[in-house]
Amino acid sequence: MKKLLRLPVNRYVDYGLFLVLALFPLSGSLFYTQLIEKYLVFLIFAYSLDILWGYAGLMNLGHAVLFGLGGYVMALSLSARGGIPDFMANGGVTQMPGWLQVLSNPAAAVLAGILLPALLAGLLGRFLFYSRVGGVFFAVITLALAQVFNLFIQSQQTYTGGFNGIGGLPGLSLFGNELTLTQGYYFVFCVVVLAYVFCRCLMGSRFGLVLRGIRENETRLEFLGCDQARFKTAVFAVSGALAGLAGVLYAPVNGMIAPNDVGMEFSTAVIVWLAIGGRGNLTGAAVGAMLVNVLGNALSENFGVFWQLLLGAVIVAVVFFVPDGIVGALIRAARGRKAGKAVESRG
Amino acid sequence: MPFNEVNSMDSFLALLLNGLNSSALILLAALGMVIICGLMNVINLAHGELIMVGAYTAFSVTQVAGLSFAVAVPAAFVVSAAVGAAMELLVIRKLTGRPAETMLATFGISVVLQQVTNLIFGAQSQYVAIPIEGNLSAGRVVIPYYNIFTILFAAAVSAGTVLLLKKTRFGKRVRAITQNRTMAECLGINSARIDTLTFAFGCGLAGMAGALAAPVKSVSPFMGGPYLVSSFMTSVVGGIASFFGTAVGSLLVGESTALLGGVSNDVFASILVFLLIIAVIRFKPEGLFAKERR
Amino acid sequence: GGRQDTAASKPIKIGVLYSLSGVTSVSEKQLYDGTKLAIEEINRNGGINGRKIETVFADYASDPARAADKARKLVLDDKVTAIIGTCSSSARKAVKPVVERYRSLLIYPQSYEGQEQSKNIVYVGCIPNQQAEIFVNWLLKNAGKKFFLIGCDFVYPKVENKLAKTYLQKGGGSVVGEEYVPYGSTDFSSVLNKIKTSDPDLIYSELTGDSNVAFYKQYSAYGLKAPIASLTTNETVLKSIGISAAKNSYICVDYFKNVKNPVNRKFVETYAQKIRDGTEPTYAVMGGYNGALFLAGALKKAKNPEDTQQVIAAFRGLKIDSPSGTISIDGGNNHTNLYCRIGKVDEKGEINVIYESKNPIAPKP
Amino acid sequence: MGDILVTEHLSVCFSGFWALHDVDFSVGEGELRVVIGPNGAGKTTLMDLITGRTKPSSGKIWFGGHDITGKSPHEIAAKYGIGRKFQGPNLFENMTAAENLELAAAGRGTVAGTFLRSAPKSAAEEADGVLRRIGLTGKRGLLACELSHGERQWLEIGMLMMQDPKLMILDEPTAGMTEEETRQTGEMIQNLLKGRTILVVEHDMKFVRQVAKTVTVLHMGRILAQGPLAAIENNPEVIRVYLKSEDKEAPKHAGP
Amino acid sequence: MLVLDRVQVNYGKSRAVTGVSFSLDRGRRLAVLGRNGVGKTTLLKSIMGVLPLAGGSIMWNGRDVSALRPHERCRLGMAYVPQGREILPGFTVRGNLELGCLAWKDKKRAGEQMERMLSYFPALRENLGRLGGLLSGGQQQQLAVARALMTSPELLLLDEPTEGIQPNVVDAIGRILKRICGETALSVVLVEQNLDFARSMTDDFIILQKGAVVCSGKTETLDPAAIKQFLSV
Ligand SMILES: Nc1ncnc2c1ncn2[C@@H]1O[C@H](COP(=O)(O)OP(=O)(O)OP(=O)(O)O)[C@@H](O)[C@H]1O
Ligand SMILES: Nc1ncnc2c1ncn2[C@@H]1O[C@H](COP(=O)(O)OP(=O)(O)OP(=O)(O)O)[C@@H](O)[C@H]1O
Ligand SMILES: [Mg+2]
Ligand SMILES: [Mg+2]
Repeated sequence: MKKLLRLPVNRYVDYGLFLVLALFPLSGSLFYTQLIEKYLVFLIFAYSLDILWGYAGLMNLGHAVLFGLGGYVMALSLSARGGIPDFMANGGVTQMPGWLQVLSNPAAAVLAGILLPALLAGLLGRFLFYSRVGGVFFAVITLALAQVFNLFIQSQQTYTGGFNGIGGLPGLSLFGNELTLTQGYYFVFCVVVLAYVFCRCLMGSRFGLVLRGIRENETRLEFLGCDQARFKTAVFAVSGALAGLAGVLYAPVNGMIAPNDVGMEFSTAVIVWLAIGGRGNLTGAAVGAMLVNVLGNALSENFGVFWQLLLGAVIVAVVFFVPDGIVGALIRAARGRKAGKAVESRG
Repeated sequence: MPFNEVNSMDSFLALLLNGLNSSALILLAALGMVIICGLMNVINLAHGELIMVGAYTAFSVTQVAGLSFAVAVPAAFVVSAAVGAAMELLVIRKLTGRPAETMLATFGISVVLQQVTNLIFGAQSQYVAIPIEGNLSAGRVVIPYYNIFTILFAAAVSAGTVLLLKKTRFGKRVRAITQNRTMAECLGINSARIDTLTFAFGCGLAGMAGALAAPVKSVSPFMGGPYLVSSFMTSVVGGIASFFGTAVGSLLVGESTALLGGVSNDVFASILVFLLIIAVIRFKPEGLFAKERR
Repeated sequence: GGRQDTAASKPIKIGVLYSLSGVTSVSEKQLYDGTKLAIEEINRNGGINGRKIETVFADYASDPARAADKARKLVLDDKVTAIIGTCSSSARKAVKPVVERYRSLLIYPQSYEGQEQSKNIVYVGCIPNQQAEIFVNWLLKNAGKKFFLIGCDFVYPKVENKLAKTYLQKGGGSVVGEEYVPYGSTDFSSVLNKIKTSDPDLIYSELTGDSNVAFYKQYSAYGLKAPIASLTTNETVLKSIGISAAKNSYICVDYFKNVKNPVNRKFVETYAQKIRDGTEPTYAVMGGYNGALFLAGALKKAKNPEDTQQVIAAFRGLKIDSPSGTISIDGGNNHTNLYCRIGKVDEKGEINVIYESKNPIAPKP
Repeated sequence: MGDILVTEHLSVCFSGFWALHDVDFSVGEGELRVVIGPNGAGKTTLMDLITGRTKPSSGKIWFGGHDITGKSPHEIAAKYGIGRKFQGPNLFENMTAAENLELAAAGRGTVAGTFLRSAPKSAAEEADGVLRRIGLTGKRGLLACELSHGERQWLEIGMLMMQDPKLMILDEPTAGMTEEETRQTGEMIQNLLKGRTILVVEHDMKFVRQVAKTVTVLHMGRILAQGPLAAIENNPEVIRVYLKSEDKEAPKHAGP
Repeated sequence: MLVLDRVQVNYGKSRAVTGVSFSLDRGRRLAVLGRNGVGKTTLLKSIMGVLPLAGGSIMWNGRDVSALRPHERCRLGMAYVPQGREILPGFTVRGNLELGCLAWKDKKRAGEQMERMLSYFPALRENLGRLGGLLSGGQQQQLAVARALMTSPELLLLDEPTEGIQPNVVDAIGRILKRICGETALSVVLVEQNLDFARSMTDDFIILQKGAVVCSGKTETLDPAAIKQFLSV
């Protein structure tokens, strides 16, 4: 009990959020349950960026590439269930390519959807971090990557459905049985909780400490015998795997995937979630992702044309009044009360 | 990917000239970015929208008010600079020393600017007449007079900017603040005022780029995105605080897009150019023309 | 009187799904205006057998995934009988599984690349065989044989150009170049160079949005003379391009403002009165308008206008008097029999209709 | 005892400027060596070369019999055991004092090795011990950027203790400390000497007198003199370029 | 004349300077002594205006400057040599020096001033064209002192100016400062750990502890007991 009381504030927020999410399907609204299910997937995606940006300080402006890679792998797999998918047939493909046959095995697709983004991130990290590309330069490269990936997806119509994306995908299924909406929701919810626990443990370990060291002063860390490039590559790969996992879930949950989901726009969207929620504490990522999406959905209905204007204004206001994000501000307030104690956001 | 052959010296020359024109527009757009990003360490994601503001100013001045394009260009500078100054005074200033937050704030501002423009003018693209018609043609090589004007204009503006920053007291103050704000203040420099001026100047340049692009590109609320990306890339490839680097960077991006587009297609060319940029940064992690550091 | 909230006087709910924000908002605003005009008109004229149509609007901000969300909301939460909306193929494809799964109905008002059919979607816009085939043949006869094909890099232009090539082959024309630019690209220097080199008689274009506008402008600045023939340009786009760059170009769609018939005359008047933003009716406006008219017709025809299945059945062979002529839904494929018209831009920037098909053309998706 | 650190013909050139020129420098195992020399003589540069921060233009560096020329900093620190305190404090500004210390020992070894839930208990205890020794126990939860200059210097030394290297390099460790603290630092350094080699760069001659036996003097990128402290202090060249000003009117330097 | 009246400075909610008062006459030199972390730097920064006051006031030449920004105080004749040098790394040595007199219209006077500084600090003359950020620590420290003097200040705030400087240059700096003080009635506030240097340089001293003055007087009378009590651990 005492231990529970001594927890940092943001943990309460985490637990509260999970509680609400766990109970949500009881509300009985089919539409909103499905919507929130999708946002649950976004939570994983937000976590994956938080360990990269919030902890290690690596701002990835093309994070959706990793998400999209997972998503496209899964979408291809799902769409290949019933033989050659439409877009391929229209492109003149008459025989199912070998790799697609492999992918049509769901287990293989899940594995590939997680490992390919991890591999891409790992290779990119290996390629960049060892030559000390960092800061704005990392941001620009990832931005360029998002553009390349987007163009690539759009230009390979035959294999990716091009601009229209891959749609009409079947929903989540487990061992061959299609899940009902509620089952699917709880399945995704469990994966989110697992991802959360994984991230929290990882960031609480010495690995997390080193990452924050990298964010603060990476050169100093090198003179303490730490190979910062290796750590950065590792966290990039882990983040890639998580983002890939989110993508893998997204394809069946959303029923479709399109270039919109992999380009700059979606990448900036995650950044905005983290900015509004707060970064470097996992909680902010979750709160930001939920808040922005739920509000975005609600506002777009009630405010028509004005809702994007409002979103822009809200971003400015949040940055302005609570620069550490909502959760950051909360932690700071709590810290003000019991000053001097080491705090979650830093630890 | 199949490559077409460039079948003659003529068309090669034409490609080069086209590339030069693209480079000039990129350079104009990137200059403001270099000033704001390189000198103030602010990553301004609303850069594209300031270009848009300039383009809309050109539209309002020439089509609505019916004045000449020669008025539109300085007007675009003034209007964008005013928007920039307002941004700096109201938002950026309060976020000094927090680069990530500043960036996010500018992102928010970019969305606001887009939507406000959308509300005022509508989403459809607006017409701005080309001020100088006609073109110079020699054999296969065609170059519109307006392109020549753009190239010269870009060169002149860059030269002016470099002179302003390298030779004048204003420039020295700006650079001093960039490097150590507190210390610059202790040496008697009014950092607040200089910040506003610098930011406004950078934004003004962006606006001017917008005005120049308006007659040949489209003028719409969402036109800013591509400009942002290309200015961002260009300034980074050149080495963020280096004007010479930016010039080279824009030549690199403009020419390689034109040449690759010439021998292959535009989609493939853009992919290649992005990869090229990634490679440049990989092997020159601080940009092509970075300063030595200790 | 007392409350008359009986089933017979309760309004009928339909969903209207367009992006008034986001990158595709220009076209979608036109679709939206058309739909809005039609529904106002229907309600003014007594509605559906005395019942008003009530619209529930949703904005999907040009994001296909969001379009699917909103469609789900309209169907599940608002319980609309049918949805009219979406503009891009990607958004339609995103909504398709939703309406199919919940056995609902989507009226799709925009022209598109074809190759699709669904029991739950009614397609009101042109598909390639209603436009391109006639256009290409007409151009071959009247404008020249050597074509240069250009488009943005996505599905619609590629399909259109593929078809254009087959028609060209049949008609004895040739393709001297084919180029695609990234979606949204506005720098055409290398393309113009290629056009210059290949010396075509005609540019056949499916560029869209900003790319389209920038292309016309740069093309004319380079002093190139071959006329541009487009499937995507309309009255609104022409304004942004400007007369000097647009004159002498060809456009092929199913409807122009200058179509001569009494229904259209009245429509153009109403449009000018109601939509006071200086725009003119385009084929996109007409798509939105026709979609709503068809829907109203089907609602009237169905016994129970709230039973979506009956409404779907009622579409078969449905005929309306539209400003673009008397048009009808094809029996078999849920697409629409439409007129094909070719316009040429004159020195004053007006589109003169220089060709009109005698009868509506049957859709072959 | 043999020499643990040896440099051979070590030179480094920064765009035309020779900061070090043909330096043959060696330190015996278990020795405490002080390096002095005028500002800009190349002392910090020498330390940069040894720790891999700067790559030499020519020459070789040997440490414990291994060639470490051109190796990367983290390898030199982790594999060979060379630790360093920088001339200006160089800390993890937004992390607490305790975390700074923990980090000093955390990043070595494999990535996977750090995935464990937290550092071993011993490391935390060790950090507490070090905090006590450097007198920052009361400030363990303060962020490094909230410490005063002197406190930050102490924290740097603490990080070195945590790192526990074979060769410890201290670049001006007493800058900004009171005389009393300087004396303490001197004592602490002598305590730390047990089982390791230490290289100190300093300008404070009082401190140098306290700790030094052998002194190396650098001047304009070369070794000007080397030997026992007494000899160095009487070396006229060293006096001219470093210790005493030429100006005759120089006021008498009060002091012991 | 500089008068501090119960000056208080906070970092967030914690108070680093808790009420320091002293006055310094024209041409006088004051040493501020104290152990690490007692608030010396904080005090100096607040005099220059880099940190805002939480309470009290600062008068300079009869004018309340408490609310002025650093650049305004600079124009009123204050100059600051910060702890940690704070050289502008991307400016050459010459550029760094010129910044000191950027506001001057008179080119010739600026040139003379520059010449004077270079003769004081020959190490700078050798490195005139190199970037400030490339200099060694001690060279940067010399540059920081010279840069502050470039503004021809009436009040010089020095935060541990001898840190990292070779012994003979330390002597030289002391000599130069004295000379300038003699010539121009420059007042100096010196924060220093090097007691010998502080003694030789200043007329008066104050000792800080926990952000407050605990002892003050003439430097000559600075006795070993006080040193032991307040400056040793
Ligand atoms: N990275 C670098 N680039 C250019 N010049 C450098 C670099 N590092 C050092 N120098 C130059 O080398 C010379 C020696 O510098 P170093 O820092 O080694 O001196 P030092 O002996 O440590 O002096 P101090 O006692 O003042 O710290 C200086 O003139 C400096 O400008
Ligand atoms: N930015 C800051 N935020 C919070 N606290 C700070 C900050 N800077 C300094 N402090 C605290 O204020 C106190 C006084 O610091 P200050 O730097 O003024 O000390 P000092 O007397 O100059 O010490 P030193 O001799 O070590 O330079 C210290 O305890 C320090 O922890
Ligand atoms: Mg040094
Ligand atoms: Mg201090």
